[in-house]
Amino acid sequence: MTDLPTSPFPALLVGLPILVATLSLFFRPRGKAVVGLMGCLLTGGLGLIALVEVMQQGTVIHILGGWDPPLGILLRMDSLAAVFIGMTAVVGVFISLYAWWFFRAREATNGGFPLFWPLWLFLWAGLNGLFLSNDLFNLFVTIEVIGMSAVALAVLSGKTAAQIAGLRYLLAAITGSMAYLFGVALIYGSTGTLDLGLLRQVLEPGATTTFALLVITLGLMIKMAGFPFHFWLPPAHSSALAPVSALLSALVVKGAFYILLRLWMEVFGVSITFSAGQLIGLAGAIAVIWGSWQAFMQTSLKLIVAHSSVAQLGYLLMIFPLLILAPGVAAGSADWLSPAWTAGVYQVMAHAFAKASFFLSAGIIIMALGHDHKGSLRDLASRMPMTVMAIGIAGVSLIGLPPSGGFFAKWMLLKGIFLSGQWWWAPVVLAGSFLTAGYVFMLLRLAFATAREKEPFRPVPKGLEVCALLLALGSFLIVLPAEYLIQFLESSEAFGSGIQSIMEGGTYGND
Amino acid sequence: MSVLIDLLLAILTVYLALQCLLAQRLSQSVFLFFAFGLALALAWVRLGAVDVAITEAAIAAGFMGVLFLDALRDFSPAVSENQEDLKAVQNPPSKNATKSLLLPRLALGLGLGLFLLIALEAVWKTPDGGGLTAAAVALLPESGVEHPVTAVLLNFRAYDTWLEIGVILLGLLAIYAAGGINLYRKPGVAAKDPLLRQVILFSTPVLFLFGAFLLYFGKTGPGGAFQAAVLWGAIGIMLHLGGWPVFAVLPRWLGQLILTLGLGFFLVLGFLFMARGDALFEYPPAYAGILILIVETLAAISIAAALTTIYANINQMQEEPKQNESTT
Amino acid sequence: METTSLLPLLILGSSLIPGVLILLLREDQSALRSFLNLFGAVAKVSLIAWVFAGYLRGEEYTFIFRLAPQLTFALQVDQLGLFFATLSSVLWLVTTLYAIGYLEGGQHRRRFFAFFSLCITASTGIALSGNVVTFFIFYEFLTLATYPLVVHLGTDKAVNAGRTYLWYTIGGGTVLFLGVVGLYVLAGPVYFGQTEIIASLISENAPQLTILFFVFLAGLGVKAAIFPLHSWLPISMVAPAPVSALLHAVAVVKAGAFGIIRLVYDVYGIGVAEQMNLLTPLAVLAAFTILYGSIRALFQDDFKKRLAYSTVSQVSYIALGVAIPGVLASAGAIVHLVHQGIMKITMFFAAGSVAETYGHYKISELNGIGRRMPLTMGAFTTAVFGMIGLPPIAGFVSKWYLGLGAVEAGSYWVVLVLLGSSALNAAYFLPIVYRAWFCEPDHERVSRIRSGRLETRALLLIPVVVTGLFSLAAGVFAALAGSPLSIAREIAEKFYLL
Amino acid sequence: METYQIYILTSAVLFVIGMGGVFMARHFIKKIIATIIMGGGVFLCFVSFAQRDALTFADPVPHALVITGIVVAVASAAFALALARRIYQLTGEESFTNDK
Amino acid sequence: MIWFLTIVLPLLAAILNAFLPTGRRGSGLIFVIATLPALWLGLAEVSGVTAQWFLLEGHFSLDTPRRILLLLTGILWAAAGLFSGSYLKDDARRGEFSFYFGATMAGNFGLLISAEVASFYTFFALMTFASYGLVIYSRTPSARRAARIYLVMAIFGELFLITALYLAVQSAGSMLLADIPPALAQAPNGPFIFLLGLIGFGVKVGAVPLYFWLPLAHPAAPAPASAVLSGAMIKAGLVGWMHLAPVGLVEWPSLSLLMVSLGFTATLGAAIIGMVQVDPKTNLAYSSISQMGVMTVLLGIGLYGGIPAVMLLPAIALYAFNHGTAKALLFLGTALPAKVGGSWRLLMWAGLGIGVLAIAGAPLTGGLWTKYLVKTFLGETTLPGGQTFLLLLTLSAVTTTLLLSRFLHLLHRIKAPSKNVAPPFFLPWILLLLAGGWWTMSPALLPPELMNYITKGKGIMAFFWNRLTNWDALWPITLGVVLMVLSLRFATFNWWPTKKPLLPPGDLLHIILRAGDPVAKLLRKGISLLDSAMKSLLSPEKIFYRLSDDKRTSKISASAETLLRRWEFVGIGFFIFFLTLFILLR
Repeated sequence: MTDLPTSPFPALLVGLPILVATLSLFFRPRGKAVVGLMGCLLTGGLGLIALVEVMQQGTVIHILGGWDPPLGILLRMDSLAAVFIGMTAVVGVFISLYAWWFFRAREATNGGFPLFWPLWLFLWAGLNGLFLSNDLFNLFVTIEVIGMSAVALAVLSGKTAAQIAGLRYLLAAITGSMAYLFGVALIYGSTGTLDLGLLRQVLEPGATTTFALLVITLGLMIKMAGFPFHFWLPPAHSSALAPVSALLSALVVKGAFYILLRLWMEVFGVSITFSAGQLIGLAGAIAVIWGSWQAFMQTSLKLIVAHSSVAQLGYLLMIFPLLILAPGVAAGSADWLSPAWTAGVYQVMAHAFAKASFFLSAGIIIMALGHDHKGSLRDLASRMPMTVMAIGIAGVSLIGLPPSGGFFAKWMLLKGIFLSGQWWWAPVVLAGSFLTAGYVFMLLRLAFATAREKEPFRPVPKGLEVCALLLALGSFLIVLPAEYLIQFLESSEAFGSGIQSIMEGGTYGND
Repeated sequence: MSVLIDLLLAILTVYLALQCLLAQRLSQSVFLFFAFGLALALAWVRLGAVDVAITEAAIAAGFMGVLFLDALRDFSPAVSENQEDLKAVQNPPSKNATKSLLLPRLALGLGLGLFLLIALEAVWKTPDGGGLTAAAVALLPESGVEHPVTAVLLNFRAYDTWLEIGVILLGLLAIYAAGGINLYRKPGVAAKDPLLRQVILFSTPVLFLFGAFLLYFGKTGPGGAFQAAVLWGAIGIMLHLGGWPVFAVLPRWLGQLILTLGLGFFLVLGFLFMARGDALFEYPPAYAGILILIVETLAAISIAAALTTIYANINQMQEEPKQNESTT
Repeated sequence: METTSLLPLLILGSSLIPGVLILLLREDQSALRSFLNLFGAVAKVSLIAWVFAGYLRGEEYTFIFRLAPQLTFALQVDQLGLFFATLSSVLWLVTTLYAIGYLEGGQHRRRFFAFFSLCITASTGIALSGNVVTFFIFYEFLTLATYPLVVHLGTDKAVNAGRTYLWYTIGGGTVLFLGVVGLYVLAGPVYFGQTEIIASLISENAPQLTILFFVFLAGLGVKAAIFPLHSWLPISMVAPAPVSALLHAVAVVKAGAFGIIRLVYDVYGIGVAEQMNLLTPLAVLAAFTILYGSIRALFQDDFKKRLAYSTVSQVSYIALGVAIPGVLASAGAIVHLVHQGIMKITMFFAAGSVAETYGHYKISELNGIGRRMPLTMGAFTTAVFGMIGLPPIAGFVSKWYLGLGAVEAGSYWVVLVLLGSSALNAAYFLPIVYRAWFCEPDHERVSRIRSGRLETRALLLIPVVVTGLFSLAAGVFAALAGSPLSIAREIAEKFYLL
Repeated sequence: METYQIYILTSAVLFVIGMGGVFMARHFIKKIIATIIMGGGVFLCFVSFAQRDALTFADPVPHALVITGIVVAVASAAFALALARRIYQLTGEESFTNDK
Repeated sequence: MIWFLTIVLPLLAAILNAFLPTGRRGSGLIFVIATLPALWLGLAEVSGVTAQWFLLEGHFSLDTPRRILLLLTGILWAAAGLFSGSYLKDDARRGEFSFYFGATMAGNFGLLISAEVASFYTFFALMTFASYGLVIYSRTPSARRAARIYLVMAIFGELFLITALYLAVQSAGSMLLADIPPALAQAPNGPFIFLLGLIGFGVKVGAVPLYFWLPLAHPAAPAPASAVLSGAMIKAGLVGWMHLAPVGLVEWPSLSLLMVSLGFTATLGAAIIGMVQVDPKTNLAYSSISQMGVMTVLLGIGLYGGIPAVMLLPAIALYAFNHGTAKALLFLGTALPAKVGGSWRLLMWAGLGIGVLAIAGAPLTGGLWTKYLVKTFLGETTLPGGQTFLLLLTLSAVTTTLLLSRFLHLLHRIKAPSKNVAPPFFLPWILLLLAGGWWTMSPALLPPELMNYITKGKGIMAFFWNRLTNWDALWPITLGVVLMVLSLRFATFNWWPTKKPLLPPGDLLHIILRAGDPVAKLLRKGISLLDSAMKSLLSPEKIFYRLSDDKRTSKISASAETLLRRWEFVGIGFFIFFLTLFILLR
């Protein structure tokens, strides 16, 4: 563990945003925005530099306080974390730029929401911390930072609906965290360590481990709005301010997924069964169908987009069954692991870009029209072609049409599905695409329709539209470096690994 | 004998928790919550976790309790009945509605029961992992403090603690956000009961000293930044209650400085040493003790300020006129 | 495979770049827009001609970009692809002219022309794709690029048509996606022409291959408008005439048909397909579609709708030809790709011109239109006879090869289908011709929307005459070296030599 | 039966009670209290292990974790309370009414 | 070059004349010029050419029978073209007429000079569809009806035709028409292919039972068009048959008998039906059917073997030649009685008489010649029933005479102009009379060996002055004329209809329509039912739209989502998920 190169970046990635956030509190609203934006650009730049650093040096670590685990905390930045951080950086920078124009445009009426900036920086720090963390308890703290700042951002608009949704979100988040923490407590009790690397070596299968796995999984499922627990997501995401919605759906939910994936892959391998993976996959599959269908049935733009997040997160869960090898399958022969991992990573990235763009576009529309009932989208294509373009491109990525990132992810997912022989997931992937196409094109259809009556239309800063469009394009551009990226990711320990399923009933309760 | 006490305490805790949630009146709930917190604090003491006990009593039971109490003034002013009961009286639910509620509740109960059984089995069968006591003991001398909990908090796992201070500040920001208010609105003035003011005036220095003691003592024994901070925070709250809105008097920049000092200094210090080539939050063993003390003190001040401000802000919400819906 | 050339990319760029640039122009910069459009179109035609010449000299043009292991974006040039690309680019040039004339003074022209260019980019991309996944990429790209064109008018009808259009095409795309992934999983990256890969799998994975074939077919069948996946086509008739023309003649339906050709000949290989008995169902479906489309066409009064159902019917000729083993039928299928294109585009141009000049949209309004627009309707009539399969027009040639191929293969029922279709073609097309030339105009209804010296705007007239002449020439000079037929024959012969 | 065992069982019970409260309680405040009870259960679990693993003194790490945890939980709860009060002020609602 | 000019010139003429304004002279001349290459080819032996660029490789060449027919066709088109030039000079739609006329001409020439399937079919189709414009030319309701039936039948024929060609080409392995008869003789499905061709071309020929469009369509066209329709174009079908028939190579008794019997049925039946018509052109149309029947018989006996193709086919062509010129003369003549007055009428009647006699086969006309050919071959054939055929042939001479006398009688009823005038188109008519007469007399058209075969080497003059032949030819005609005169003289026998034909023209058509009407209705209903069923049922998107646009659907899904958003249900979900996962992890 300690033989890996040390780098200051992990510490900076968490420290700097919070420092800037703290600093920004001293400024007046306008200054807060300036400092916040600067901080965002700085953090984004830092994230990208860190990504490059990892590309050059391989996995880097930062031993906080100089205390080795298990007593101390280790920040570890492997290629997987680096990619997530890099993604957060890019998406974050664009959303920040958008937010800058967005809030400036409404400064006069709403005061410009200066709190956005420190909260967003806190959120960013939390995300970076989460991706870097190698410690179960520290993960808890980071998800709490993320959770609180996310809810705070979600209620920032001050609207009643947002606040009710925010409270629901917050309660769900707390419940999820507590469940997670319960699992952490049990793990600590049974192993005496919190460090993921050590845990992998010392964790023994047994009733406690299984239970800990259960509550941790469920807790994280709640936080990432996995299928039966998606209840908080659509209202919260849809009622927030546009840049916030973008942040929440593009980045925040991914955090919980990231932990869940890492814990399953790196820590709890000893007690995971093939069929458990199937259940997670099933939850994902239902989420895909249900979320897409619900999105299809919604009448307001942001609700559509929010429900769509539920579905898109479902795809993420669907890689779990592929990563667990049925009893008797040798890890060496499982050639579907790499595609499945690629699918997961790409789905995260593609969704981050596309959904961010989608929400930002929704924000533009709301700014222009004053509301986002889908009926009012009529004739938008001629009034705001760039925004419609952004929606179209982002939507295409969500659907998974080539050559978007979403396509790449679905390609890899399907490939994994076929290679592993778990063909029953394939129809779900397709049905999901199909339904997604349903709502995406419902929007476009309206955008191209001629307006029945001319609604008042406020002009929107061009910068907003450019940000949304660039993000949408980003969801396509991520495919270009795919080969290199996969190669890079393969240097991470987790990437491409699978869990050997324990034999049914073999090891449970034999203590 | 001690087992019996523990058993009784355990049963009491569970009972209080149950009652707290089952209580018909909200005020009952809140009081039971106080009691629950205290019972839990007792349990901490029984388990040898005095630091935790103090924190629990001060923050979880004390601070939260005060906030809940304060909230009581808000909710359902006339009758403290549960909302659903009130509504049930106002418009009697149809048979279907009750039925539709009953079944899910039964299912929930069943689920909870099974969950409990499984959870009990799991905790019961937890293998002995050994903990980190030995490691902590071994490294304690290098940490610069003598109290192991403080060592863990402010040195071994300083990162967590730093983040946690951040969470408190974040909580404050979040509450601002929840209020839909701007950061720069100063807390208003509360009631002015002369007797109360006297009591508050009297107790302020006492609390301050006790807090300082706890803070300093934290180096060697139970106590530390959080505990001190709660006491100092209590001062702020009481002053606020007494009509001396602390943060209203201070210049804005000062208030902000106080709020952010703990977090900021902690981090800047960490960065300074990092610039030297060390890791973040790595203190040279020689100066560790004093640095930790400074950090702790500043953290305590900031936390106290944050708690005060939180209280003040939450408290103030009710007085604020219904804000015009900001159209987004 | 080793040589990499940017020329294929340049061919794509010749329409992609104008498309993007047009999007950046202002709505009122119509001269510049037209210039860009035409420049791109001409550039594309010349580039393709250049590449074609190079190809005939034996040069290889391949562009490869690896996205991931086993996932390659590959453009390569082969005869079939060039054949299709030539068709696309030439008709694009013509249609661009037509569209400039058609949309003169219309709304949203920037958007229209931009997507128009993107659409042809996709079409050329399909033609030049070197492997299945690249094909799929452009196949879907095409769906998207055509959507704004279909809903261009923005009326409720148009928008609803767009909805149906998308449901079908996206559905087809999704299914195709499944097939593509399945193929990759089973056989690895399959480049077009590497039929030996599938052939080597046939002994072990026959059932999977069979299923995959039909999955592919279902995916491609949507665009090729094979029954029961054809409904989108008549509905998307609400689009402006140049779009319908391009959609029906070149871009969309042809993409499907072209895909089927690729699937059977270049992926599975005709030998394997025949050996596994995959072709009979395709033949039956195609045959049914041919008759079905014709019957439906009988009942349409909307001019373009009738043409659309006719397309449903006609495009299936290609599938039918593919499904009949034998050089002749294959050549017929491949050449029909072009012949149907030029004939149908002529018809749509004519329909569009009539609608644009006199406001007639229904067949019942067309009485005597031949007198007023003799050149337009003359071209239309030529195309009609071609469709029926009368010589010496292009349609005859393909039908002749198909019929002969069917006889050669012993599939006499196919001949019956062809005959039935011819009869039905006559039954629904000749009334139009009859009305146009032999009925007296209802005088009170005749009012010309735009007046001018010519029978209609020059830009509407020239394309229709040109394509009309094309369809005549493609038949009359069919035996000439370099004619569509001769190329198609060469392609088909290659398929059977492999 | 040792002390920690009693408390460890208690911790599970408290967690379950808290969870039940989160799901079943109607009033915002009760839900918030329920989350704190949940947290209490979890912290009790930690501290019980600390006591189990005690040498000369109890395991300090869980203590530190719990202190951190409590503060975090309280911060969240305070935030939740603020939100709840705000909602009540704006709408007069004391519980989720399940409309969107 | 000349081969292409044969086709291109008529097309050019068509376009040129289409732009010639009404009332301008010269269109007739243009048409005549357009026929010159064809006439040249008909007279001079020009070796064939190959046009590799044309269609599926075009080959153009002629053999004797087709040269004869080309000559006939050239003459007829020249005469009809010249005729039309003045006949329709002031017609408002002359341009249109000329266009179709020229196009038809091109088709007619083209199909005769084509030596391979594709171009043959091309020009056949061109002729068929272009002549639609001629049939519908007058735009009267009856013309429209006739045109419609013509078109339907034409397409019907084309379908059989193309099938026959597919099969024939496939079994021949070559597109050359010359390769087809041997291939059919070899192929096991040869008779079937020929039968298809028989039906396909039979439509054009007007063979029983496919003739019914003919009495409607031919009279509907203006006189010059009728002339070429009945004189030249009708022979295109015959050419088609000749291309397919493996004469002398096979012994197909049933097909042979079928053709012979159908031919005689046409010969006699059509004559009888034609007699009871009241329109002279209809009468002539039936006569055409009747005469084509004779040719059918001739070809039919060829299929029984024994008679070499080089003998039989020129003979048929010559028969066609005679009939074509005479029939064209008569058809053009129908336009005359109303316009020709005074002494010119004498000439007119003489010409018409010659035409009638030629068809009937009177001595000194080509009719005798050709009838003798028929008789010879009927006598030679080994087909059972040869004597009966001879009898029937003789009988047909009687009926033909009756039919054509009836034609003259019908013309006679037309009121003549009182002045002594001849219309400008009288001249072309006379020219045709001369040309037809002269070429009929000439033996040069026949190959010498056939000539020898017929005349038993005695030379042509011996044939013409054979008393027996003349007598054999003369008595049926005399009988017919006598019968006609008698029936007109004596009122008791005069049951000739005057206003309404006893049998409506296109006799069989009415039966078919009567019988077919309910079937057609049923069919249409069925198809439209099918159509609507397909419209509603087979569009999955419609079902989906109905589902997704339904208020209830959105309500249900919204309430389901609301349910999932309730904390209780979240809890239930939580525990279900928990327990399932728990069980799965054990």
